[in-house]
Amino acid sequence: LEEPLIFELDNPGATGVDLDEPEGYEPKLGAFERKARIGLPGMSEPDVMRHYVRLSRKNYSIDAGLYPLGSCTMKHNPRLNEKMARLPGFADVHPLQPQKTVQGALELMDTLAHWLKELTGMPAVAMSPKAGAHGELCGMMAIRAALVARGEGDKRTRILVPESAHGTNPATAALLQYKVDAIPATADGRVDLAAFKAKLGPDVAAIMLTNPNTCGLFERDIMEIADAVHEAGAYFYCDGANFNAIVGRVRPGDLGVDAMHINLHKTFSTPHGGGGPGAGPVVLSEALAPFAPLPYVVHGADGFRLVETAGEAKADGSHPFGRMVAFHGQMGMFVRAMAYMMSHGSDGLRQVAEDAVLNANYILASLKDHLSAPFEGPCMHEALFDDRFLKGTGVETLDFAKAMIDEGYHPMTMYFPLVVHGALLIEPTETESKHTLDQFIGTLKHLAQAAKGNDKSRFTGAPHFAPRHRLDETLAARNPVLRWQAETPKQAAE
Amino acid sequence: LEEPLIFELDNPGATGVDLDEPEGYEPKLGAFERKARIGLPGMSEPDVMRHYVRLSRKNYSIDAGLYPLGSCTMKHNPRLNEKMARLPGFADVHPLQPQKTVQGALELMDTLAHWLKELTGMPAVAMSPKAGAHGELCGMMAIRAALVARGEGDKRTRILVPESAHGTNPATAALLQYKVDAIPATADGRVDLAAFKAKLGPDVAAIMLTNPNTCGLFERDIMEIADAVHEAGAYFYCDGANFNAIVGRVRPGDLGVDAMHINLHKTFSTPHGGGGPGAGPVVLSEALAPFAPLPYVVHGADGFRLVETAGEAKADGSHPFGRMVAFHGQMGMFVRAMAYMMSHGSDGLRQVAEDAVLNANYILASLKDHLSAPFEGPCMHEALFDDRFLKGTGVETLDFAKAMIDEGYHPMTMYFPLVVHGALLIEPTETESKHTLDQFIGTLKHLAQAAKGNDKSRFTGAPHFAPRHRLDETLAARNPVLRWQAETPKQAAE
Amino acid sequence: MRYLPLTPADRREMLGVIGAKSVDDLFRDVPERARRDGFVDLPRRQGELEVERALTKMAAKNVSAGSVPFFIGGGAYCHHVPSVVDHLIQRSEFLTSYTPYQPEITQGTLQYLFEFQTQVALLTGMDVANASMYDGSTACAEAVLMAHRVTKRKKAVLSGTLHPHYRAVVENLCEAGGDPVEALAPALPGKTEDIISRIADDTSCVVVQTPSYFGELIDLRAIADAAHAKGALLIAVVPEVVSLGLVTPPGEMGADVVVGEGQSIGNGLNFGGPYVGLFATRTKYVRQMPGRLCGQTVDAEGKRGFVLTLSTREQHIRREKATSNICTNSGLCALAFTIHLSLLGEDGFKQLARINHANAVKLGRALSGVAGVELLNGAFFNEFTIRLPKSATAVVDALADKGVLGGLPASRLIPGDASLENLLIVASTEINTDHDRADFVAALKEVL
Amino acid sequence: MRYLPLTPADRREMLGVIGAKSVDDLFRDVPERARRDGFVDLPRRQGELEVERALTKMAAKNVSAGSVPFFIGGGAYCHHVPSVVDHLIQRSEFLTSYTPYQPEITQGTLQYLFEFQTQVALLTGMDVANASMYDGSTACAEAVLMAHRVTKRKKAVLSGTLHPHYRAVVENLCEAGGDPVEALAPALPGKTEDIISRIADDTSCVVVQTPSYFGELIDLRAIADAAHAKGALLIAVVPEVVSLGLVTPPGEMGADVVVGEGQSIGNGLNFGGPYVGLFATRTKYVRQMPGRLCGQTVDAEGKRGFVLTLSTREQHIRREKATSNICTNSGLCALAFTIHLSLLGEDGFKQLARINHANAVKLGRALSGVAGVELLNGAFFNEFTIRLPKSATAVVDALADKGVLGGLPASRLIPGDASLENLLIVASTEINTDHDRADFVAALKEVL
Repeated sequence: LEEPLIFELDNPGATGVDLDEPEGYEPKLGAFERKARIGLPGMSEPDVMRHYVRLSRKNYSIDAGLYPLGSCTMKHNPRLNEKMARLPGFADVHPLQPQKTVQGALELMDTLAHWLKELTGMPAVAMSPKAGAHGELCGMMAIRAALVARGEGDKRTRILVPESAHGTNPATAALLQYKVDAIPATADGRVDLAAFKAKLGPDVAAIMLTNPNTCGLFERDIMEIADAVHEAGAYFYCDGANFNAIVGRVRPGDLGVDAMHINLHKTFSTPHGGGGPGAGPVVLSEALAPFAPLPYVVHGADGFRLVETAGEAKADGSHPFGRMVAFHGQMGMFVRAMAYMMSHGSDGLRQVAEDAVLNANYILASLKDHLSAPFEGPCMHEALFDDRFLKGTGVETLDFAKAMIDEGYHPMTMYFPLVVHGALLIEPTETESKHTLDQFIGTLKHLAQAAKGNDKSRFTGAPHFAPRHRLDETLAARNPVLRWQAETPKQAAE
Repeated sequence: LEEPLIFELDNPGATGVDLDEPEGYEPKLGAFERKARIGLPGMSEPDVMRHYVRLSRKNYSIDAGLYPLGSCTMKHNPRLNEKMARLPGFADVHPLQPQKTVQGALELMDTLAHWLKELTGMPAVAMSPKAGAHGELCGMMAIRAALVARGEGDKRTRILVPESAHGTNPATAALLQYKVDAIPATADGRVDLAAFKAKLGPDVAAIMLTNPNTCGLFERDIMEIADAVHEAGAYFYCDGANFNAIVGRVRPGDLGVDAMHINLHKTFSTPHGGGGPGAGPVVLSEALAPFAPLPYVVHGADGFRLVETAGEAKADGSHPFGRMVAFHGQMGMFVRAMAYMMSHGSDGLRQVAEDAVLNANYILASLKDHLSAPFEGPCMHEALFDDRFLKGTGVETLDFAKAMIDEGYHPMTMYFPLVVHGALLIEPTETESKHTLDQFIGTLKHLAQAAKGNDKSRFTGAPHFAPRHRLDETLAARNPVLRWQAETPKQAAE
Repeated sequence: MRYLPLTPADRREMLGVIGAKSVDDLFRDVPERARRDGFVDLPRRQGELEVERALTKMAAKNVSAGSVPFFIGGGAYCHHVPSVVDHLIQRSEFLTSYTPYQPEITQGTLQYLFEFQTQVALLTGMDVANASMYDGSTACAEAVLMAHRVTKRKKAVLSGTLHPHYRAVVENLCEAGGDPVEALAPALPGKTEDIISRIADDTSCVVVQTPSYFGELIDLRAIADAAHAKGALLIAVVPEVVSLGLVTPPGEMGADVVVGEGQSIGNGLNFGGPYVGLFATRTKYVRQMPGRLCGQTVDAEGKRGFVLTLSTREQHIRREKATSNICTNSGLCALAFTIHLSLLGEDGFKQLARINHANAVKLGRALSGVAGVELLNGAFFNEFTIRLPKSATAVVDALADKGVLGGLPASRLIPGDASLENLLIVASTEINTDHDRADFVAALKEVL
Repeated sequence: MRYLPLTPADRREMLGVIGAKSVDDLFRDVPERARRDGFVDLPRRQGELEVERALTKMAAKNVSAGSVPFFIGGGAYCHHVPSVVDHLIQRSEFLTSYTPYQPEITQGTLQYLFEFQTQVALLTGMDVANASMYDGSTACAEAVLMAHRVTKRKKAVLSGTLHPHYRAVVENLCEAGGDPVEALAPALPGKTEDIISRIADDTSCVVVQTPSYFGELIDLRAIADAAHAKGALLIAVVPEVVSLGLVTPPGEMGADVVVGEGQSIGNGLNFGGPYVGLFATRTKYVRQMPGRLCGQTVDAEGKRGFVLTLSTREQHIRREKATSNICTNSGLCALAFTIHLSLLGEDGFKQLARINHANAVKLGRALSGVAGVELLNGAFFNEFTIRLPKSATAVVDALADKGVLGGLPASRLIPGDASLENLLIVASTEINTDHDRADFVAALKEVL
């Protein structure tokens, strides 16, 4: 069934709220009264409910099936976290209340910070970034502030980034006006140590490295890289998107990392919500800690205190580089992540990494003879395949992935990382059972066989059984229709 | 996709809870320790979540579409009600706490009772019955107690019930060892007044009447019926399942009713939940009030008091006939119904009845020339059709109803009431918009046309697009398989 | 009004199609003298904020179990329900669907009912279970009526330590049919009740609860043998289903019917309802069972599916010949039960039972240590009875003033029996901590 | 562990398939000296009950807005969110889905984003909007960067009554790129700020907030004209989206970009996050916009459908040439916004705005009646500034002790300016009752 847009369901005069006319209304609006109709549709509560329930049913979700998107860490989202985030003491608290009335909120932030620091082996954490990319920006700003503080701000203008990096890495560096210099990869999918060293120099500000990397492999030379970076007077930024592979087992601080963002919505299970909100706290090394942005929480004799202004920070001996965001960060996500961490504990978190890695290796081992794997195992939490197994079949990575939809699965990450041709990157996470993995592996084997068996139409037209067939993305970009307008013909709103 | 049973998903050792071994465990179980394995499957939380989310997606629901089941009053279930019922002060209160610690709970019961009494124009209400049929039983027990009290318990052994009654009516009468005597209907779908009066006599204990009746019609002679019943020394039980048609506009007390149950899950929107829980408070006339069952709430000088024992009741001057249920009734449903009533208010509730009746008449008027209507309008909150329009098409009521599933609708009530051949009983309720009704009417017109146009296979095989095709109910009854067993072959658990 | 989609314009248009001048026209069959023109004498509509405020205020007048050291049982138990349960039962597709009369589009409901029936059968040690009853007390009364049908006898014999409310509900329903009930006087825990001597040739069933009203575990084996010898059925009542994780199920002790209250698993206290009644029996009695049954079958394509079955027992088909007048069940509460039990699994459920028992044993020991307090039970699960040196009602009242909800005075449900005056029935579950116990002991010392 | 499905048996079996002896084998690429054999120094796993207890205890140390007379604004507002909103955003299909990169199976997300974009465009009076930003402050900073791209200039001029946090975020992001920012000193409400004279040929944009930090409604028309005359853009900042139900939208006053904080609709206070940033602009700037965009298209069968579009602006395609490094947005908060606004509709949204304004006017009148208190604003929506006879910080502190959360001292976010010392910024929404106002006035009289 087609579901119209709310604007097409407009029933003027209907409403989903009951609000009384205010008594004794005497406006003090000056000349600013809005005159024209806004154009919002009228709908009753039952109509709104049904519209969004029906829309929801057009979505795939982790609660309904495996979501094997590499690099996205789509794991189970515990409902305890949701319940805790909705406690009035957390959800219904204003960021600018007097601090004595929010001691529990500050305690939570402080406790979460402690957990993040312990898990990463880092001495400081900036809590306020609102997402992974925002955390990257924060970490790189701290690096820049440190460079500026030692008078090398103008001198160090280059950032080294591996070819396989997430797009956010170069985009972040560019935002800060750095030049991005790509490091090539070796045949075994890792940073080319020699090439990297050759690129180091007095104009290098930092390296941005993902570890485990986006091929799902652990950078064996990471400590040597860190040492070389530090020796060259630069800093080591680590992209923490793949922290799920090592949490509780390996501490980035022990590897020589200076800054790393943590995606609470990946490693610590705050839900992705169709694209956010996320949260991206950044852990910082001793060298970068003084430059952490405002605000931050300190624990004094009379309770917790939020340091909100540069003046207060100065009194503490810090030199915050500025402010990333209004208020104090994604409290709602902090509560969820805290509930998740407390539930697992130090033992459970270590098990998370082990099971995530075990599940990925199980997939790699089970499928390497059916699909094609560019690199030898063991992998970490992701299993990477390329499109060699599709050679000559006329089926492309995209088709293969779309065919998975017809089998009831969300596709894996496609065409990323770029260093592999026609990449298929699978991240099962630790919250999938062996039973589920076996079914998934069976389906992929079956599809690989079908592709090799010349069953091409099954792939090129896929998906056949989804709410929509393939959508014309070119049309969308060429002639952008970004909002509903009364004039728009109601094309398919049957 | 097929979803296995939880027992087929068993992963021994997996668990969805984390419970520590108790310290210093010293059992005091005597000889009662359970030795054998119970046989419960082991599942992690993500696996349980996914299993039930997937199962849910095989269900139709009011939140996803019109649910036109006649006599069932499937209306919108506001989420405010759910939120209120989950307030710890209501949800996390034990029925046997000291009464001073539950004054708010007793206040809610008393307030709800007040609303029910005002809306029905009756002086008393028994709150404890757990469902409509349970309320019927309660009402009839009160009648019997009143008859016994005046020494006519053994003398009055007959109950008059119209042919069109809900099955619960005769079943309830039979439970109380009454003889059920059916009253015939007139050609216009109402109680045959003359036939009814002829059946009255000194052995009649009560009449059980539904009003509006199950044909969706108001019993025009109801006050004459009530007078005749009372004159004959009997009582008037009214089945309140259809109260939605008249709430706020007509008070059963004004019609001469002695007892009527109220389905909170119909009229007052507590959700049906796949078959319960419901709640069936019973309003009682002056004559029956003293016999109301235990417990009940009274409001004294020092707050609310729950009368729980016969001794206390006696001190109050009441003569409760007994107890329907442990504890005090469906508190969770009381809260939901209360939130619904307060939201509507006296004005909104009257509008409920008007819109429910308007919606049904709109359907009747729009479809009477396409389907066949056995009775002239106006109807009340339900529109009744029979199968004359299907004559000669080879399509039966059942096929027609099942074909609605393929159009995205839940079927209407079929083959009830029995007084009409191949009945199709449609109750839209007041929470459907004109837009939705127009679509629904269009679909029914279209289907009626298809049936008349010899498109038989569309109907006899229907549904074609549901999670299951027609199920073999005969097999299920002939060879009942009522539980999973380890030996059961996993037929379709592909 | 936010729940009513029709606008005045809609209403006018629809009246036009109908050919009516006004809505009043549609109500013309209502006798004139019963028509109300104005509104009933109740408050007008309120917005969500206002309703929420008023009800929140009412709720705040209650002391919630989770906010204090809490030890009340007596047929309803305070347990922790995992958050997944409440999330899932609120899914629109479960919450707002009707009884699954159209199996093609209600397989979700039907499959969980089938799972529920299997779980209940496993827990109780019986062959089959139905798809739930209103609660434990009505399940118990229905079991007695079923025993009447099976044995074609009319007289039930009830143990004196059956929950007094259950007894009242059984008596009420039996009296409705004119059937006699013989109920024994309560035997104190630790003392054996001589119920066997009451079983006679006209006895349809014996009803025995374990753990009893006083928390005592009861050996059913001899009673079952005696009942069977006389052609009567043994109905076992389990008020606390968590006990079945640790104690021998009635099915293994000869019970013919096991009924119980399932509230403890998946469902909150809710001031007494809604709860979920469990009903299990032997295969041979299936066609005499009350309530809804879900069965496995196949669809037209041969795929496994589930349907409501044996509905020829039910009122909507059989009318006055039905086995019961029951129409609604506790579907959503049964779902909560099924989900919670799935989360627990074999190991978790047993562990939960062990924790409950361990906490009760610890509490019993702690309270026994208070001067003048005597623990009466021989064997118990998570509830037991203590004798106090003074009126239990007064003690509970005084404890409540100190912020401890310290149990159920035995006399609250059985008034007028002097021997019960000083008895306090105390329950403990996984929610209780050492701290709770210490608070209870300290408060008790103060009020004694 | 309840979230981890693998059992020890599973793990053994899987290692066998992999051909590894142990899990340690799989971590062999980790340098030996970085491997940790034991656990990190943190507590062990806890059950749901224990976690819930610990966090509930922490939450109870905060004073929640709903529990007291509450009057704080300053960029986050306490509104009533209908229960439907929270129910719907918790639907598994919304909550646990990813960014809609596979449009065939994420039409649910894509369609609501399209609805959201349309709603934001309508509210702000602009042509197009994106699918949300992190919050209002980051939306504001991104708008400045966009103005830099559009005008190919580097210098932003910020109004002195822009929310100080927004100013800080803009400055931080601009400084990152080495771009200068000129920020004015705050003008008190009622006084006109001379921002027009600051607009020069190198000005990329002027950023003005309305209602301002002090709650004052600002006339944008002359500023827009002046900016356009110099080739600069006007960026309007709306911290309280509910104001758009009553006041002229910036789009009608000449703004080129409107950014705002959408928290007030559908989203709770959450101690500052997550919130939802609104970003709207003119069609001509679409390809310079930051953030995600959802567009309408057709599928292979010609049916209408929605996709993420113009992603050539985004980092995952453009890498270092992207318009922004943004990856995540506030999808779920945008959904909450869209649902709440759908419930309100045209009439409800306007009525909500009227109630907010009426309550603020009443409060302003009541507070002005207190001796020594002066209301400074000329025109305002639901927030205004009063001058107290003493330090606002001390007054707020004393009010909190009396159970009233009575506003934001202007100096908390702009420390060190003596002229702001005694200014208190006070907000009032639909949640405030006459009773709340009376409590506030009474408490204020006591503490002054």
